[in-house]
Amino acid sequence: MEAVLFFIAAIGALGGAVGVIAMRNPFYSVLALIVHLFSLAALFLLLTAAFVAAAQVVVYAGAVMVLYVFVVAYVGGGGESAWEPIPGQRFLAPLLGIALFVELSVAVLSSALLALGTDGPDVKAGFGDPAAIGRLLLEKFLLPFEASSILLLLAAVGAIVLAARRREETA
Amino acid sequence: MNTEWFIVLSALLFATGAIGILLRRSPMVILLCLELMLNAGNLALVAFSRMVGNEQGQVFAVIVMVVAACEVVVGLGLIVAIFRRRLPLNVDDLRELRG
Amino acid sequence: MNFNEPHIDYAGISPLIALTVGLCVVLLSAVFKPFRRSAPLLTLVTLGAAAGLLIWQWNDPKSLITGALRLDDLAISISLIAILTAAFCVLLSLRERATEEAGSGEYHALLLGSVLGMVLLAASANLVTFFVALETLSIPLYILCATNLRREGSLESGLKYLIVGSIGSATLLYGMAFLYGGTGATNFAGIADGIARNGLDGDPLILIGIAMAAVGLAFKTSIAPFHQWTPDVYQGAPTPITSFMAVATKAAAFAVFLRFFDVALGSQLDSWQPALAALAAISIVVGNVGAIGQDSLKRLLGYSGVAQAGYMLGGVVVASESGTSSLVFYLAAYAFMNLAAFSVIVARERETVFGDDIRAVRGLGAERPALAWPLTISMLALAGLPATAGFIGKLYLIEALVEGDYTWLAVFIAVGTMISLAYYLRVVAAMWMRPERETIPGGTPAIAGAAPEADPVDPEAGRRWYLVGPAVFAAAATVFFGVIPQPLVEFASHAGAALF
Amino acid sequence: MSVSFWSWLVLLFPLLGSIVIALGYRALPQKLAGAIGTLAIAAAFACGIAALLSLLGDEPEARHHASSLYDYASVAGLDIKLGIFVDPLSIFMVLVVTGVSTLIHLYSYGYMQSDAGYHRFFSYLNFFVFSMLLLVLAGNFVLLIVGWAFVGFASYALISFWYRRETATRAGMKAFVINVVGDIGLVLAAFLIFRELGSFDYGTVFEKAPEVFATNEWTIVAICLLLLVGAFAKSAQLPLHTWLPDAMEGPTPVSSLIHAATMVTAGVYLIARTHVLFELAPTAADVAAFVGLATLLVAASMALVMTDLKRAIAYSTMSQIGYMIMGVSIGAYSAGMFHLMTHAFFKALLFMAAGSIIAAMANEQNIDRMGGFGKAMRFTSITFVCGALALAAFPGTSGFFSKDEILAFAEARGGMYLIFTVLGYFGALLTAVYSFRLVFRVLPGRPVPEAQELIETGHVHHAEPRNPATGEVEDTDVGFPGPEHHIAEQSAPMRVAMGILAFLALVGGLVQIPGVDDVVGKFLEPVFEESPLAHIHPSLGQDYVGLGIGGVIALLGIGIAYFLYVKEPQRPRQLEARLRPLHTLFANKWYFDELIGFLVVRPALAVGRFANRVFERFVVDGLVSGTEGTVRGTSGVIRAVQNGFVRSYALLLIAGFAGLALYFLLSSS
Amino acid sequence: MINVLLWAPLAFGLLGLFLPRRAAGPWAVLGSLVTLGIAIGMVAGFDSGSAALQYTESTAWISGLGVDYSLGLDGLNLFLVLLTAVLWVGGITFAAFREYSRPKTFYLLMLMAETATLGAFLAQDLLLFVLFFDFMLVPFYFLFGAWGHDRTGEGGLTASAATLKMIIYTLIGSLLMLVAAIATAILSADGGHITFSIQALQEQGLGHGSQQWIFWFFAAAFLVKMPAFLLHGWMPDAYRAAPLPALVVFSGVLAKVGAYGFLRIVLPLFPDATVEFQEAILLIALASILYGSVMAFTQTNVRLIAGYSSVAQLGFITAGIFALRADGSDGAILQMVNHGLVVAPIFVIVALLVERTGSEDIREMGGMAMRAPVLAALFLIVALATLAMPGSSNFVGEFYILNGLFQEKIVFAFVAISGVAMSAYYALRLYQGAMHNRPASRQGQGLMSREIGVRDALVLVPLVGCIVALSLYPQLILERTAPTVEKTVAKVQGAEAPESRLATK
Repeated sequence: MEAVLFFIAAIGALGGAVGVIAMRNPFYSVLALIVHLFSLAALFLLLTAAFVAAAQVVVYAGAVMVLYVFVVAYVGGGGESAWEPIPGQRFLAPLLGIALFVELSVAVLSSALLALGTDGPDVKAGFGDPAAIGRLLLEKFLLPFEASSILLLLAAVGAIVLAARRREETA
Repeated sequence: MNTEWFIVLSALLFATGAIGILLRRSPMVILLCLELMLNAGNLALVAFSRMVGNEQGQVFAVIVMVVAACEVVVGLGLIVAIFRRRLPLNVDDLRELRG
Repeated sequence: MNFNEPHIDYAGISPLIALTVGLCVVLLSAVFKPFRRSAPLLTLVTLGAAAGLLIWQWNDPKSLITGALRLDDLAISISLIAILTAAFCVLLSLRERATEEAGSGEYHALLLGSVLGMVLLAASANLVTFFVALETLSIPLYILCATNLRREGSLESGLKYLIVGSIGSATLLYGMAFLYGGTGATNFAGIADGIARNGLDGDPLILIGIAMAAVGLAFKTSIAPFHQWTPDVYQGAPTPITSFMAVATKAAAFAVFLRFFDVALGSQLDSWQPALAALAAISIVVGNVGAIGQDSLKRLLGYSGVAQAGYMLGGVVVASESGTSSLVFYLAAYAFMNLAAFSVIVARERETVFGDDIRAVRGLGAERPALAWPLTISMLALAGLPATAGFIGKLYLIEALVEGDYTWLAVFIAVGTMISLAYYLRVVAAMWMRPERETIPGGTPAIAGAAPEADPVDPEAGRRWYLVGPAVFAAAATVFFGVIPQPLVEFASHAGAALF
Repeated sequence: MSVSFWSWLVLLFPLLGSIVIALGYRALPQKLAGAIGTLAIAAAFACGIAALLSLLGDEPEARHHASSLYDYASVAGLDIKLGIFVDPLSIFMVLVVTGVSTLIHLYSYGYMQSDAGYHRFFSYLNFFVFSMLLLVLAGNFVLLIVGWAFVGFASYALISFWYRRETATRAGMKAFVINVVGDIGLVLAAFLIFRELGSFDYGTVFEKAPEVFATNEWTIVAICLLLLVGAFAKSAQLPLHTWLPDAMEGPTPVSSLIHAATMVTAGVYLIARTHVLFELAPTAADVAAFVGLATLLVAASMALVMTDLKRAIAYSTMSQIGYMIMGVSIGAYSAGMFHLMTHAFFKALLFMAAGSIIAAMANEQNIDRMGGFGKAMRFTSITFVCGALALAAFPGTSGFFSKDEILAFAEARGGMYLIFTVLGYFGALLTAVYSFRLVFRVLPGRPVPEAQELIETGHVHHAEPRNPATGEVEDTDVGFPGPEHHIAEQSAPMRVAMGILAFLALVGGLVQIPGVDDVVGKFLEPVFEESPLAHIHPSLGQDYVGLGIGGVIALLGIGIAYFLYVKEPQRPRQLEARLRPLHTLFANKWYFDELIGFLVVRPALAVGRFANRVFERFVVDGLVSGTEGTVRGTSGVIRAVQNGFVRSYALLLIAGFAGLALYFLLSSS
Repeated sequence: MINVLLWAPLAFGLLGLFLPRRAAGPWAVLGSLVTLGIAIGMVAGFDSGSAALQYTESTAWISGLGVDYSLGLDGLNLFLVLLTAVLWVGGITFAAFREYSRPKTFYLLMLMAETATLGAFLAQDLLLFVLFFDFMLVPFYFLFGAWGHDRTGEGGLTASAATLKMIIYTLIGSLLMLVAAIATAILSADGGHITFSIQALQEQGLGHGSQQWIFWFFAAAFLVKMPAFLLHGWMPDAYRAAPLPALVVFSGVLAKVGAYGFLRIVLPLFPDATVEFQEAILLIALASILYGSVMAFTQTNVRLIAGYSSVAQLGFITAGIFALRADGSDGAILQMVNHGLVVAPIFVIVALLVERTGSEDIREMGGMAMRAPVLAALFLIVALATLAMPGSSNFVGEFYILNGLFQEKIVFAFVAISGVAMSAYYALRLYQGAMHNRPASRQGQGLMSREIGVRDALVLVPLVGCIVALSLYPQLILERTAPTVEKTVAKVQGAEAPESRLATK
């Protein structure tokens, strides 16, 4: 049962990912990503990470993607030409991708860490539920938590700086 | 379902994202590919957190989401700015700086 | 629901608080008309306060907030360097086009944010903090690079930095994931025993993690072959930001480089030492050779930054106390040398139509000695000639390398330095000597001066106190620490003692 | 007053003279400068006499004194003091040198009067005398080398005295460089001596040498051969003689003093001085003797055909020195020194007379254009004849006795040394012929225009001064023996000098008449006391037989000369025609210059050209430009990779990561 | 005392910045004179008997790195210091009588260079030596580049390009030397407290293996500086570019620093390697002698004739040092001083010739002796000293050198001595070409030439005076040098080449 779910989700995630890079039109890429995100959330659930999954859906599919859609709509997602100006890029890029994949997998599969072969220990109920995460965020990871909030602020400021409509342009 | 599967999957996603960045020229799509890579990272984190049996990885993942969001925001902001400057939305055409 | 709040040492985090508060204040100053002009001042005050609080913490190392931070002398010294650089950046940004474009408040708030990130990064002792800090450092920089919105180059550099930078951090993140997976811990110490506990010495999982972390950090410190963003971004970004990036980012990134590799991954020394040494060698060659024949001074300094990063990486490679201290010393020296140079470049950029092209400093010796001497000193110092901090820095590094049995890398540094003369002295020659046979295709300067992009020329820029002052100060410091290095050596050796 | 005190004074005066004249080159009036120069040397001569007397004062075996002023350079076991060594030999040389020099200074006082470089001339001349005295008085090999080089320099300076003459400066350079070769020989010899004996000091060396060296051991032979290099270079022996004829570019008094009377005989002195070593290395001594013989004959052969008056005399000098070298090398020390003395007299005289004639010819030196000066310049001609007689060893003249003594000694020593006697006599014949060839060509016959003018007007012929070698017009403003130059007939000092020398040339030999008296021999005896060879004495019979033969040969030679150049003046032409190859060989100086040019000069220049055009450009600069090229090339590559495409940056980044990861995977345990 | 000596020039230079432009020259002259005075005083007060360091001064400088600020005088550097002081007076005085643009900076740099050079000679701390050794280049870089002559017309380089070439070339060596110096300290300390004091390092000693590469790193630095054969590529361009006052001191002193380095550092610190590589260095030295001489007599540019002759001379000096005998090294030191004393006046004379004929080509000159007898006489003395005329102090120097070589390696001596003959040729060629004959170019500036002026005489005559005085009494230097040299050479004679060590096993 679990395996079936995993494979469905995995295919979804992967399909989404491939869709992102395959779609000519950015708009479709965005949609593909949303698919990817949802299936990822599913995987998180399989990994008993309820809160993360939720956050995934809310933050990404909810907020970020909307932003994307707006921007794409604003700048207009013109498809790009098939012509590749950089010699060898077309050929090297997939090659490197595969190389990366192989290396990473080899690293994992050839690792002496036994736990990798397991589903992990049985965990008490409430593992990864909002309470647990919240506790961690306020205890152990208080500082990163605060820092990320400042980061958000900065990003917002940045977005304004970059995208705000200048007076003379309006004039 | 043992952890290796998840990690291998995430590796695959990571690679896919990388390939995407290398091949696509629209800054928006490149941003999406970056998302892919970060999400791959997240998947790995969560998977590992399940494996080692503590939630630290999950918290990390949550924070990564925040970070990713920030990057997206800034990236989109840049795209808008570039668009405002009436520059082509194609990273290959932004190569005044080189050599 | 039982919730035991973590113990918080407010004295310890007071610098962070200062920065955060300052950030907000500066940001607000943008909102209220009367305070518009005061943003730079407020920023300086904030930086001053933070620096003061840091110095107050000097020489009593402690872990903060459940081991998220480790505020020791390494962290403090690096943070101080970052803050100093930021202060210079504030001065250089006065009347800078980019500041007006972005709005003074936002601009300085972002700057402070980046500084905050650096302080966090220098002190971070935990993967999560590490990652967040790194992003807090970078994201404001992505924005700041692009703040000269009228100039295509500025936007381009911002985008390039963002894209490549994000790849870097994604890789780093992935590596962190592996390390976490291998050890089940996120704080550096925990990782160290995790490796030992799970018997993962030289295990591929860990090693790949290390590799990815190395890539991420190498990117931030612009080590070849992960350096390619450096020249472009340096050239495209507003010059004050470039100066800030060039020095502070490197410093902070190297600080965490040291901490992460020596504390968390110290046990894997044998596997990462040679790799880093090789990277160092590569960037020494690439940086120095690439800089030859560059006409844009900022670009030239970009490449030179790559080479210098290569030298500094040597301090990480040997993973020893003297290595660390030498690296810190070199960073401090590097700060002074670079800031002197950039201050002059800013002045000339505003004074002449040549932008940062080398022609902008032609005949400077006769025209503006007060600018020519600082630039000369900084070039000689970067080239590692004696009686400058640069020489002592190299000396210190080489000593560390030889002690650590990396003499071959020391020789590499020597050879690299030799090549570097070819471009550093070219700048000096341009200032003091009759023009040699130039390779510049005459005509438009490297930065195309098209109407909307051209910055306004300020013929008096070469006399402004806020440009000449920093230049002279930095140059003076360079010479001072070249002649009386002892104080700086003390400073650095404290930092070195923090890790070992 | 001790011997050494006087000897120091001997050195002092000429040096002072030289310095004073040099510094006062503006202040001193011309005549005064000349006077100072002459008097300085005269004073030196006087001191020489004084030294002689006080030397004769002490016991024969005690007649050697060493004295030093201060440590010149003595550390690390090298003992180099500024010291002199006085014994009969050096005193003998001092007297000859100062004596002749005094007279030549006197001559120059008149001869050079119209020369703009008058002060310079006397300053140089005094300096030369100082150097020569330093050479003969030196107390150790280093100081010897110093004097040796100083005379070389003085000779250079005086040869190229008229420095606007390319020919003169080139000749000077040639002389100097060849002499440096000689110096190097001496230096190496000194090193070898130091290595074997641990000292440069004469006393020590001569004392230790017999104990340290076995006869004909290679080291001692090497030492002597190296010394010979020096001796040959200085004394113009084959094959290092080529500079001497060219040296005639200098003013005539110079030729007469340096290149006839004194400097060129330094080699003879050297061999006599180091006879201790040479007797330990008979092989080397024989080499020297044979070279002397060869020089004697070759030079004579050239003297036969030279048409340039001064050069002809120069070759005769070479050949006479050949005699001396031969003499001292086979052990006829006193005889050799004796010939040195007499030769100084008559050869100096010949040059003076020649100078007077050349001046009258307005610097024309070609004897084919001369004639009839017998009537025109009586005094000069008489002295010229006296000199020629002595040179030709006419019975009774000084040359007659001195030359004969050498040959007789060779005969007495017997064995292979008879060769020297026989060929020596053949040389004597040639000598007689060429010396009187000059006489008969120049003096008798119908006066040439110049002579005619002199007879009629009493004025010396005026002509635009031209370089006899190249024929280009001289610029006389640097001083030049132009028409105004003085001939003996018109200048008392010149006459005095020539007169005295003529007298000495005729009767100088009477101090050494076999069986009658043996002044020189007795005087020098203490020096050569311990040497076995010095005790070989030809029997009276041998002596007189030798004298007889010598006399006959001299007369025969003069006769031949008379027959050829007076009775049948067309004969020489026919002879030339018949012996064409021989004549060309002689006339071209046996092609020695060409040989040296081919062996040394051209290769050196070729190397230089190669170094300059090829090596420097392609290797040395190639090193630079090569590295520069590679660096710039790499830089080009790096900048090409930096192509501005963010995607290719990303590519490189990921590639780098992949590489790094690969490394780590491979290194994983 | 010794500190004053070292820093006086720089101090004067800096003060000079606050004076009016016209005063800069005289002030600089004063500065150099003061320095000379101090130097003379120290030579006078020097205890000639002892081999030990005198006037020592030592304080910790960078205690963290074990670098001390320690100075001292002994037989090795005593007269080189004096030479430096003398030549700088000459160079600066010469310059002071002429117009130079930006005079203040010019003289500041000149005096800075003097301090740097003195520092290199005085330093008794390995690292301090390296530091000054490198720093010497900086002022000369500016002097050559900013006040030099462009030779693009003659197919040469611009001043800045030429000086860049020089800097890079010479810094190759220096930087490797820096590494080597540090390695020396660390390896010989092995684990213990790191010190750079030359004395201490001598006592600690160094393993044979590490000596080998360190030796070559140092050798590289010194050989380039001299410059030695194959490493002299920078010399022709730099010499043609340099402004003459700077060139006077540069050629007169800086080359010696290299040779001095061998004596001060290489011999005592790396004795085994020294013995092992003796032949190698000797070969280089011989090559320099022959090549330098040959080049010297084919050149037509007077600067280059002098330049290549220096190559040959330095070859002799090196050969003398690497005879590894007391007399060889004594001669070498004497010869360093001598060569400094002759090459400086030669360049002054060259300057005068150029002013008179407007050309640096010897073929354009000639016949000058007529109008300028005094100049000719001075030139003649210098030329004779250059060719090591017996009786000159140079001869004594070469005699000692060659004697040392002869007793140690007879074959090398025979080859080396051929250089003497060649030197005779090129020195006289230079003299005659300028002073004798008629100028080949018939416009004949040579004829129009002026006599030497009083001002230039003020520079030239004292220098020639030094030459003569030294020729009369070379013992002056030798006796003060000998004790220290004995000590230094003894170190090497104690050492043995590896093969012999194997033999003993």
